[in-house]
Order: sequence, then structure tokens, then C-alpha cells
Amino acid sequence: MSSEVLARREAVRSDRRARYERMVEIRALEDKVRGLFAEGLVHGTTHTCQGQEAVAVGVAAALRPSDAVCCTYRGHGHAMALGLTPLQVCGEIMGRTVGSIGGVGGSMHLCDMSVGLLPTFAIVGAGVPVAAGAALTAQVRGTDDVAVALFGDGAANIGAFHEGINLAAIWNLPAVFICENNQYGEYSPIATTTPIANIADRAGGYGIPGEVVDGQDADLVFAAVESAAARARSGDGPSLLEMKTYRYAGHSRSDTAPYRPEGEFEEWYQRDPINSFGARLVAEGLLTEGDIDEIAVSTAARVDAAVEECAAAAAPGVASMFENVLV
Amino acid sequence: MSSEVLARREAVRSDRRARYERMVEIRALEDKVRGLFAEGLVHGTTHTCQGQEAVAVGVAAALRPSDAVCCTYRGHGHAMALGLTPLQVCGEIMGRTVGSIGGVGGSMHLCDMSVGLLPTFAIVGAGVPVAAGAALTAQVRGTDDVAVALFGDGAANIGAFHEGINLAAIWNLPAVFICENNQYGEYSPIATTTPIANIADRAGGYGIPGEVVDGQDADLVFAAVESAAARARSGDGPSLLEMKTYRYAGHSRSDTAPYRPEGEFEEWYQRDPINSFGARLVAEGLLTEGDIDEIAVSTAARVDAAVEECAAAAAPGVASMFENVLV
Amino acid sequence: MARMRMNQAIAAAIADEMRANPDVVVFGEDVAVAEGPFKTSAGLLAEFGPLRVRDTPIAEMGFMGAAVGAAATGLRPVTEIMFVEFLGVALDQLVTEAAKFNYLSGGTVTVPMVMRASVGAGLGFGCQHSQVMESWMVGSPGLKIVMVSGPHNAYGLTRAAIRDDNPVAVLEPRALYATRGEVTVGVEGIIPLGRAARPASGDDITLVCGGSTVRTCLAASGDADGWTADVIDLQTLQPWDAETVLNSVRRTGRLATVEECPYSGGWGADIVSTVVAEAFGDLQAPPIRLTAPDVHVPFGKELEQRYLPSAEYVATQVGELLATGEAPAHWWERDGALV
Amino acid sequence: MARMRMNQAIAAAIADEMRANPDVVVFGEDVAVAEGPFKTSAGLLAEFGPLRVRDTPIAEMGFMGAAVGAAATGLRPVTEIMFVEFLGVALDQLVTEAAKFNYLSGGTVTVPMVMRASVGAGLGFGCQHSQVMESWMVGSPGLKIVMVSGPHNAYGLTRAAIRDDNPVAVLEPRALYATRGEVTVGVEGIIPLGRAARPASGDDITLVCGGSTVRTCLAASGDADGWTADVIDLQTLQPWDAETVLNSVRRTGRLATVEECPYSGGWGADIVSTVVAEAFGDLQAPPIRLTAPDVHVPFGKELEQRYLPSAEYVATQVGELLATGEAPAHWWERDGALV
Ligand SMILES: Cc1ncc(C[n+]2csc(CCOP(=O)(O)OP(=O)(O)O)c2C)c(N)n1
Ligand SMILES: Cc1ncc(C[n+]2csc(CCOP(=O)(O)OP(=O)(O)O)c2C)c(N)n1
Ligand SMILES: [Mg+2]
Ligand SMILES: [Mg+2]
Repeated sequence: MSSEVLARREAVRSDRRARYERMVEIRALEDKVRGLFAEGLVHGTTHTCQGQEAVAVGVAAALRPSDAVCCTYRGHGHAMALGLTPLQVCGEIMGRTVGSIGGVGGSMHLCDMSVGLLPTFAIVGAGVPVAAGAALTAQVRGTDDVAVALFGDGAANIGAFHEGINLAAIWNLPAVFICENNQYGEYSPIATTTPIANIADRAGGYGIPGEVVDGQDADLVFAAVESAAARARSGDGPSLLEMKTYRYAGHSRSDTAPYRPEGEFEEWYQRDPINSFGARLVAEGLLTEGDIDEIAVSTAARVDAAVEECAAAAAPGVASMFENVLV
Repeated sequence: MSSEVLARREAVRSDRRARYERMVEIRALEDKVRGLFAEGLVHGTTHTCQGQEAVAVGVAAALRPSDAVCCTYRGHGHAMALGLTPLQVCGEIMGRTVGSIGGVGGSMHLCDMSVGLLPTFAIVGAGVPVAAGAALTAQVRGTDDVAVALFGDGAANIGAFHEGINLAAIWNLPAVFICENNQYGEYSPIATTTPIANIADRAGGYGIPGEVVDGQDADLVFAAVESAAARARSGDGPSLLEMKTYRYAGHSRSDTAPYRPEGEFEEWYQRDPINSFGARLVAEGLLTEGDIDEIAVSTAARVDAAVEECAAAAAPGVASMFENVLV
Repeated sequence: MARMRMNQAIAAAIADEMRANPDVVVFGEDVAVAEGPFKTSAGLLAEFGPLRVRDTPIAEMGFMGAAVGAAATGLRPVTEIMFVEFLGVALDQLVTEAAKFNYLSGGTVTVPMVMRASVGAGLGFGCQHSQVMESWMVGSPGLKIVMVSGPHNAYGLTRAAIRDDNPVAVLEPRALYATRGEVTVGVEGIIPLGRAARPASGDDITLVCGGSTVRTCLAASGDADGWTADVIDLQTLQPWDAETVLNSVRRTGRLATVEECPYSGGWGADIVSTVVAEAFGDLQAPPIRLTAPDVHVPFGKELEQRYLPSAEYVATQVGELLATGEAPAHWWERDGALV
Repeated sequence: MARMRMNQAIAAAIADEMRANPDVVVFGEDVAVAEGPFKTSAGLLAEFGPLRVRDTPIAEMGFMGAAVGAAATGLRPVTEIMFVEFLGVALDQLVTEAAKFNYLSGGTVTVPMVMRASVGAGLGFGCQHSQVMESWMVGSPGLKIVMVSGPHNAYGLTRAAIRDDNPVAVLEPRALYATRGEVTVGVEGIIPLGRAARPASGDDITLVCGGSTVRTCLAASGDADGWTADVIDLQTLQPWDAETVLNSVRRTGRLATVEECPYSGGWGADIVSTVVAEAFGDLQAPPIRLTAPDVHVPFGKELEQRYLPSAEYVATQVGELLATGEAPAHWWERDGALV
């Protein structure tokens, strides 16, 4: 498994076409998830990331497998961009032993250390100081790895954000703090909870660089993360990047997003990260229109197959409840 | 007691000479506190505020008794400036029934709601969101009271600071957040814990005004707080004020401040808030040199008498432990 | 009387208190416009407006602290912690500030705030969103803790909590939000804090429960073969109604506590230790505790149900206790349990 | 063997682990330059330098989270929470993140971090700086909890905690930092987690204690008139050594737990509830719990000492238990106690 995961990661790192394909794959799996609930194949909740795929692949492309990533419950896309297979992700969502942690965690809890994905965080903001700690490891050991925290716009108002970034700044840690501003924290539009327009502006309060990035453009995301990571690797400390993006689905399974102003989705969809990146690759001659169609079809088939494999896979037994509690 | 407390508050509010006298009184009591430990009259710890008296009287002068004040463990000066008597403060430090909460709290725990002093906070940062809540009461009830949080430079790095100010900003609450930057958080110089020069600059992250104030000048403190309070009273929301000040003593009883660079204290002492304010009042003809001497002598005598009264006062009995736990 | 779901009963209780007292305000994450993730504040914003019903940023320490400050200066805030685990980022304000303010003000300041939180397993939310965590709050003098077990007492206890002058934590099993039941509405429906209820009575054993385990105990004793139980729904966990429990145990001679939390650190241990100290001579068998095991709440429908003490489990354990006079092994200690 | 104060023993334990393993790092508020407010990190910065020994901002959530991240990626951080109450602003990272990481990584990630905290009353720090708060941590699967009771086991348990692959909370009674004692230094001095010690043995009662109450129990039993006690210092509270406790109680037939925390929610209840379930037939008297009352820790030397269970109190309660076979009333329940 681990070699497949690493190969998938390497593809995203080295090949923009693979980034495109991965975005398509992420979208395909996320689109299936709601249906799985309807079919009774999953219970509980889930947080999907349709619309935010460019952030996922851009970040993963800019990082090395030895870099550490602290991600949230909205983590399916990041996990797959980092290399996890649809089987690992969907298996976890469905609670099957093929899931990335054996099916005992569920949708919010993915992990694969072979590509640097720490256990994803279901507590808002918790990953921010944890990323500082992972960066501390790199600093103490003298490697040039970096640690990345991914968190939402809503998380920028919680104490852990403030404390984690301040700590990284004062210790000059090799960390990159990436806010995925998808415009909503749960059902609340950001303007109702956050008195400033750009989260990136908070960087000034910690004396570190802050930058607003177009999160719908995988190339721009990649470039911004790569340069913040390079800065961190060379000992110049942390940065705060804000990816302006949008989530197409509701906050979680039960949310149909009735709070959205009319036309908002449509406006964002104009700049759909997958469509626009595909068009760019076609324009650059890296893909043909035919490739685009072929990728859509073959990816859907692959994802369908993974979902079916999950449905047929075993659920963890009672003993699993008692495993990995006290070593 | 309450009428004396209110009268003392009114004096500070209306009369700059009273502000001078109160600063002298604060200094006199604080200077006695360490000795009380030596004499075995107090146990535990204490945090004194010599050098920060101008902040205390400037803040108290600008507020009304109906305004709410959330202050820290370094609260003796603020309490007295707000009107509490030396007996109430020293009684609490010494654990006597004459103390402001009956002697069951100790040095870190003062309170007198008749002048708006909420229970002082021994947990760093805790008072910041609590002040937002007190401001909420004013907003909901439609009064024009304000709430003030007083906290240290060190507290500006804790989550409660971030969450409390952000909440006040987004709700446009009538609050004034006042950082007493006395250059150290416990034994750590601020530059080792905080990556920016002015805490006031963090105001931008919340879209509210931030201002650096000379905390050694009682008039400037008064003016800054009064104008921030006026802004809050008129519905224009919270502000963040940073008072640059200095604590002459160590952090707490057991600290002799060995970490201080040579000459630092002496440099700050040049601008001692009491001496300079006294000189100004003399220059303005509001006091004579003779008054200055007289105030020193009579205040010392009054404080000595209060301390003696405390020493003779009863300690709370066992029953007090069981009071005020569940109503 | 009115028939409603538990989440409706909670919203009704808050609304009735808001009508009765203009000082009652409500805030939390998405409680206003969206009416609460579990719809426990349905209708409040519409009726009481944005001054009194507010959405907060995601900042539990911030808004819990704001509740403390608001309560200390005259309001009666009702706040919502969406999942009780989120108290882990805000506990200071509830336990170290609110609960101590009356003491630290020499009795001059009260902090009449309510912290409502959804608790418990059963809905597939995974191990950071499925716990009960009473243990974070028990042992905090100055704080009252309420566990609601259905629409009826959710209404009555919530109203009492809002009226109480102490900070009160109200724990709501989220698996029960959708349960329907008859509710006595109006002031007659208010249920005093500190008193247990006895939804079933019997002679052979006292089953002490609260929150989600009340229906478990009722199901177990309702179907029981050859024994009857006094089922005591604590309702208030701190301070708990020792008199009712002791009177019952003195009569039945046997005690089982039924808790949703892990064995270690669960509140049932407090009940047991008090009962053995006070009523040792009346005990005909060792008091036992039926709990979840000392593990994280697993994801997966079957696993999660296995984690929770079930009615069948209660019946089995009580049956064995009665038959042998000895404490039966926990299910996870039995041969073959883990295969 | 070396004679040292408890704070020196802690610093020595950390230093020895830092020498043995370059992954051990230390951080907390004023632990580096100032060597810790209680001097529990004396000499560390000088010997190991600023890369491994660091002062943090006042940001417990931040640095506790940093410890989680550092531990998950290969370091072994030792962090200091100056007063355990400050965990109230950081509990999430210890209990909801660190303790669950191994589970949430399918066993692939360990979080070998140590959270040291000073605990307890007796020094006049007032009610927000004098508690023990084990209750915040007990009941958190995946977390170990250690209570040290003097220089010897402070050294040995701290080293074991640093070597352990789980997150470990080490609770240090601050009233004992200045106590001197003989310490077995070196790897022979390492004391395995999960095992209790028996600093005194006897026949009439088992006194289960930990942290500051160990010396209380030793003083009480040392001076006892007409009875002898097995004094069991738990050392590790989670998981606690049930075997040692049960074996002792089966022999003595009586149990008293002696705790510094308030009666409600104290760990002794866990011990009692397990003992009554497992050894009911061996009990000759009701197990009792000797604790502080359910109040805030008062300021004032006499009051604070009165708050804590004293050796005299232990002697009185045990004497009465032996004489009457019944649980004596708590001191605060007795006639005239509160005048
Ligand atoms: C401390 C905490 N508070 C509240 C929640 C509930 N919650 C889960 S996701 C969420 C919204 C987070 O919004 P944002 O940070 O913008 O991330 P997004 O979901 O948009 O990716 C909330 C309130 C939580 N998990 N943790
Ligand atoms: C949450 C928390 N962490 C740590 C402490 C211990 N502590 C008490 S005062 C203090 C220093 C605070 O510095 P600052 O905010 O600058 O205020 P100052 O003491 O200088 O007035 C510390 C670390 C505490 N009381 N609460
Ligand atoms: Mg968002
Ligand atoms: Mg300071």
C-alpha cells in the first residue's frame, strides 16, 4: 500500500497532468459520498470538499512526503492529493478495515504517516499548534522538512490559531499555515464572525509574511506554498497563506446550505478549479479534449470500483475497539 | 464601607490631586507588602505593581463606578484606584475578614462590585472574554456603560485574548481592552515571547483601533481611556490600548528579577509616574512642594494604620470555607 | 401537556424563560440564524431578535468567557457547546472562573449561566465527537451538572437551570434529540435541580442512571425476568440526590450504576463509594457499575452500539448479580468477548 | 543513591533522560533561562542549550499542541504546566488529541510526551492555584497519569514517563518540591509505570494514597495506636495497580482512600468501586474515603491546612472505623465542625 501511496504522491509532485487527474478523482469520490449515506452504507457525518480541490493538489504538490501535514475533518481531498488511495479514504468513511486507520475513525479521521499526513483533526484549530510542534522536530533535528497546518476561515477565530502561529513565529519554526477560506464556518458566512476581510492580514500581528492566494488555481496555490515552504526550509520562519476558495456542498452531510445567497454558487462555479485547470492544460497542449473526457470516465470507473471494494470489505471487529489505546 | 469606596472613586474621577495621592497610597501599600511576608504576616504569593500606578489611576479616573473592570492578580493598584481602601486590599492579602472578599482569596483575588471591580483573575487572559461579556450586558440593556479588561503583555499571546477581542469586535461591544505592557511576562522579557514590538498593532487583526500610550503619564492614560470609552459608549465598538509601563519589583514575591539588564530599572525610574506627575502638579500650581511632602507622610501613616488594623483583625473561621460555594 | 421531540422541548424551555425574563440571552455557534445544529434553538431568533439571540465565532473560550461576564453583570446567558468535547478548549471559563466567582466575590456576584452541551455516542460521529465527559466537570465545587433523559425533563430541567443562580452545565444526549414524548409545559413543568426521578420502581435492585442510560435501564427492567428494579434517573449529577438513592438501596439491598462513560473516572464510582460508606450494612450484594470500556468511542454502527451498555447487558449483569451474589465480569473481560 | 530535594530529583531525571536520548526536549513557561518557577529544570539550559530547552510564550494550548506535534514526529517533549489549573486552557491537546493519536493513526503514531504539572494546596496560592484536578484527566483512555510523592519516586517515575510511548501526565505536589530524600539515580532508579509502592505494611487496614497524601498516611499509620496499615502509594493513577490494592484489601479487610481532592469526583471513588465489586466478601467494614470537602481551596494558612486531610484526621477516621465497623462522618459533617 505504502509504495502505491508514495507513487501517487510523486505523480502529483512532478506532473501537472496528475494534479488534474487527482482533482477529478477527489471530486468523483466526494460526489459519491452523499449517495453512500442514502444507500445506508455510511452513518454519522461527513464533510466534503468539492470546489476546494485546487488547494488540495497545490499544497500536496509543493510538499515532500517527509513534510508533516495537519489537516482537518474536511480532509478527503487533501488525503488523496497527498497520495492516499480512494480505497483508504472511502474505506475509512464507510468504516471498513481497508480504511486508512482500519475503519475505526470515520470520515473525520484519516492518517497516513508515509506521506506525512498526521491524524486529521476534528477539533477546530487543534492542528495549528500541532503543526508548530512538527516543525519543531525538523528544527531540532536540523532537517529541512516543513510542517503545514490546513484550517478553515472559521478556525482563524479560535485561540489555538493565535497561540500556534505566535509560537511558530517566535521560535522561527519551519511551518506554513494555510487557511482555506471557503467563505463559511459551518453555516455562518465569514463576515458574521470575522471583522476583517482577509485572514492573511493577521500575519502582521505575528511579524510573519501573510499572503492572499487564489485558491481556485492549482498553479498559484502550488507556487505560493512552494515559496513559503522554501522560506521555511531555509530557516526564515513561518508564513500565513490564505486560499480564497469555496465549498460547493453544505458544511456536512445534513446541511443543504440554505443560507447561501442566490447565485453565489454559480458565480464561483464559473471558476471551477477543475474545469479551469483542465482548460489551461489543454491550451498548453499538455492534454487534449479527448484526454479530459477519458480522464473523467476512467476516474469515475476507478472510484466506483474502490467504493464497491469498500462495500464488500469487512467492518472492524470488536477487538479493534481495544487496540491502539494504551501501548 | 461602600460609601467610602465610592467617595474614594469619585475623588480620583474628579480631582487630579486625588490621583496623585492615590498613586502615593498604592506605592506605599505595595512597598509594605514584601515586608509583611518577612514578618510572617502573609503567606503564599503576591504580585505588586510599583511603577505602574499611573495606569491604575488613569484608568479608574476615566471610568464610572457602573462600568465593569476585569483585572488580573496584579490588581492591588487598580483596586485602590477604583476606590477600594487599603484595609480591604491589605486585609485580603493578609487573609483577614476585613479583606475585600473576607480574606478567603488572598493577594490575587480582590473584588468590589460597588465600583465595578469583578473578581480579579489569577488565570492569564481569562478576564478578556469576561469583559466582552460584561460589555454585552451593557449592549443588551442599552445602558452606556463600558467594560474594561486589564491584562499584561504576556497575556497578549494567549488564546482568550484573541477570542475575547475578536468577539467584542464582531459584536461591536462597548469594551476597552487595555494591555499593561510592563516589559515582562513573569521572568521573560516580552521580546522573547512576542514577535512584534507593539501589542497595539494586533488591533488591526480585529478591525478595531489600536493605540500605544505612555503608561507612565497618568494624564495620557486618562485621556486615552476616556476617549476609547467614549467611543464604546456611543456605540462605535471596542479598542485596544497598550500602556507602555514597567514593574519595579519582581514578578511575584519570590522573584528578585535577576534577569533584568543593568540600568534598565534606573532608566525607567527617571520617568517614575508618581514623581513626574507630582512635579507636573507643582508646576501647574495645583500642589506645593510642601504638599508633596505632607502627602508622603500622611499617606504612609494612613497605610501603616491600615496594615496594623489588618494585623489585628480576625482571620476567617472554618465556616467561611463552606460559604459562597453553591447558592 | 404537549407532545414534542427533545430538541423541541429544549427550545420551548428556553423560549419560555426568555418570555419570562428579558435578561435571558442565547448564544453559541450557529444557534441563531440556523437555529442550532440540532435545532435546539428553533424559533428563538425570530421571536427574540438579534440582540438576545446570537451566533458566535468558533471560539468557545471567548463566548464561554462572555457568558461569565454577562452573567456576573446581570444577564442570564444560555450558551451552547455543540459537542461536549469542545469544552476542552474552554473549560477554564466554566470550572475555574464561573464556578468560583460567587466565592471569589465574597458572595456578592452570582453567575447564572447555563452551558448546554450535546453528549454521547450512537450517531457515528467518531471518537472526538461522541463522549460524555462529565468527569471534566464533576469535582468542581460551585458548578451544577444536569443530565437530561428525554423531552419531559429536558424541558423542566432546562428551565430550572436557567433560573438557577449558579452556573449550570446541562448535558443533552444527542442520540435522544429526536425522541418524542409528553411534556408538561409552563411553570408547572419546571423540575427542581438536585432531585432524582424514579421512572420505575421495584424491589430487587436499584439502578442508578442518567441521560442516555435511563431508557437503557427502563428497557432492561421492563423486560426483566424474575426481578424488578427501582430505576433512579439522577437528573442532576452535581449535587446528586443521595437521599433518594440511599433510601432505595436500603430497601432493595443492591445497586448498579449504569453509565455511558468509560469505567475509569465515571460518576457511578461516586455513587458507589457514598452508598457503601452510608449503607454498607444494608447491602446484600456488591454494588456494580455498568459502563463503557476504557477505550475510545469507535466509529461504525455495530461497534459503537457494542461500546455502549445495552439493555441486554444490564439485564445479563443484574441477573448474574442476583443469581450469584457476586459482581459479574464486565463484558470485555469475558472469554471470547473480543473475537 | 543521592540525597536531594524533590525539585532537584525531577531536574536530575530530565537531565539523565536528555543525556540518554537526543530526542528529549523541554519547554514551558520560564523553564529555560529561569530554570522553572519551582526550579525543576535547573541546569538544563546550561547543559543542553537553547535548541532543546526553551521558554514559551504564555500559551498553554499552543505549547501543549506543539508537544503533541513534536512527539508525533519523533521527539520526546517534556512540557511544564506551571499550575495544573492552567490545563483548563489546554486540555483539548492532552486529552482529545494526544491521548487519541495512537488510536486515530491505526497504531502508527505514538505521542511520547510528558506533561508535568505542579498540583495541590498548602502554599497559600488561593483557589485557582491550589487544586489537584486529576479528575480532568482520569477517564481519558490513552493517557497515563502519574502522581509523585517524594524525591525518590519523582526521579524514577519521571524517567519512566519520558521513556513511555504514551502521553503521560506527571502530577507533582508543589508542597513537596522542597522535601529532601534519598534517591536511587541512574537507570536502576527508574520506576515502572503502573505499579504501586508499599511504603509501610500492616494488617488492619489498607490506606490507598498518592502524591501529597502519602506522607499523611505514613504519619498517621506511623503514630497509630492499636492498628497497623498497609500504605499503598499508587504512583500511577491511570492505569492504577488494582492487583496490589486488591491483594492488600483481601488481607486487611478494610480500605480507606486518602485524597487531596474534593469528595465528589475524586479518584478514590474509582478505587472503592472496583474494590467492592472484586472483593466484597473480604470486606470487614465499609471502605471509606478521606478527602477535602466539596469547596474551593481557601486562602489562609490555618484554613488551608484544615481543608486538607491531615494525619490526625486519618488516624481519627481509621480509629473510628475499626472501633465501630461503620463509616465515620466526614469532619465537616460533625456537630460543631464549622464553628
Ligand atoms: C473547537 C470546535 N468548535 C466547534 C466545532 C464544530 N465545527 C466543526 S467544523 C466547524 C466549522 C469550521 O469552519 P472552518 O474553520 O471555516 O472550516 P470548514 O468547515 O469551512 O472547512 C465547526 C463550528 C469543532 N469541531 N471544534
Ligand atoms: C493560563 C495561565 N498561564 C500561566 C500563568 C502563570 N502566570 C501568572 S502571571 C504570569 C505572567 C503574566 O505576564 P503578563 O501578562 O505580562 O502580566 P504581568 O504579570 O506582567 O502583569 C504567568 C505566566 C497563569 N496564571 N495562567
Ligand atoms: Mg470555512
Ligand atoms: Mg507583563
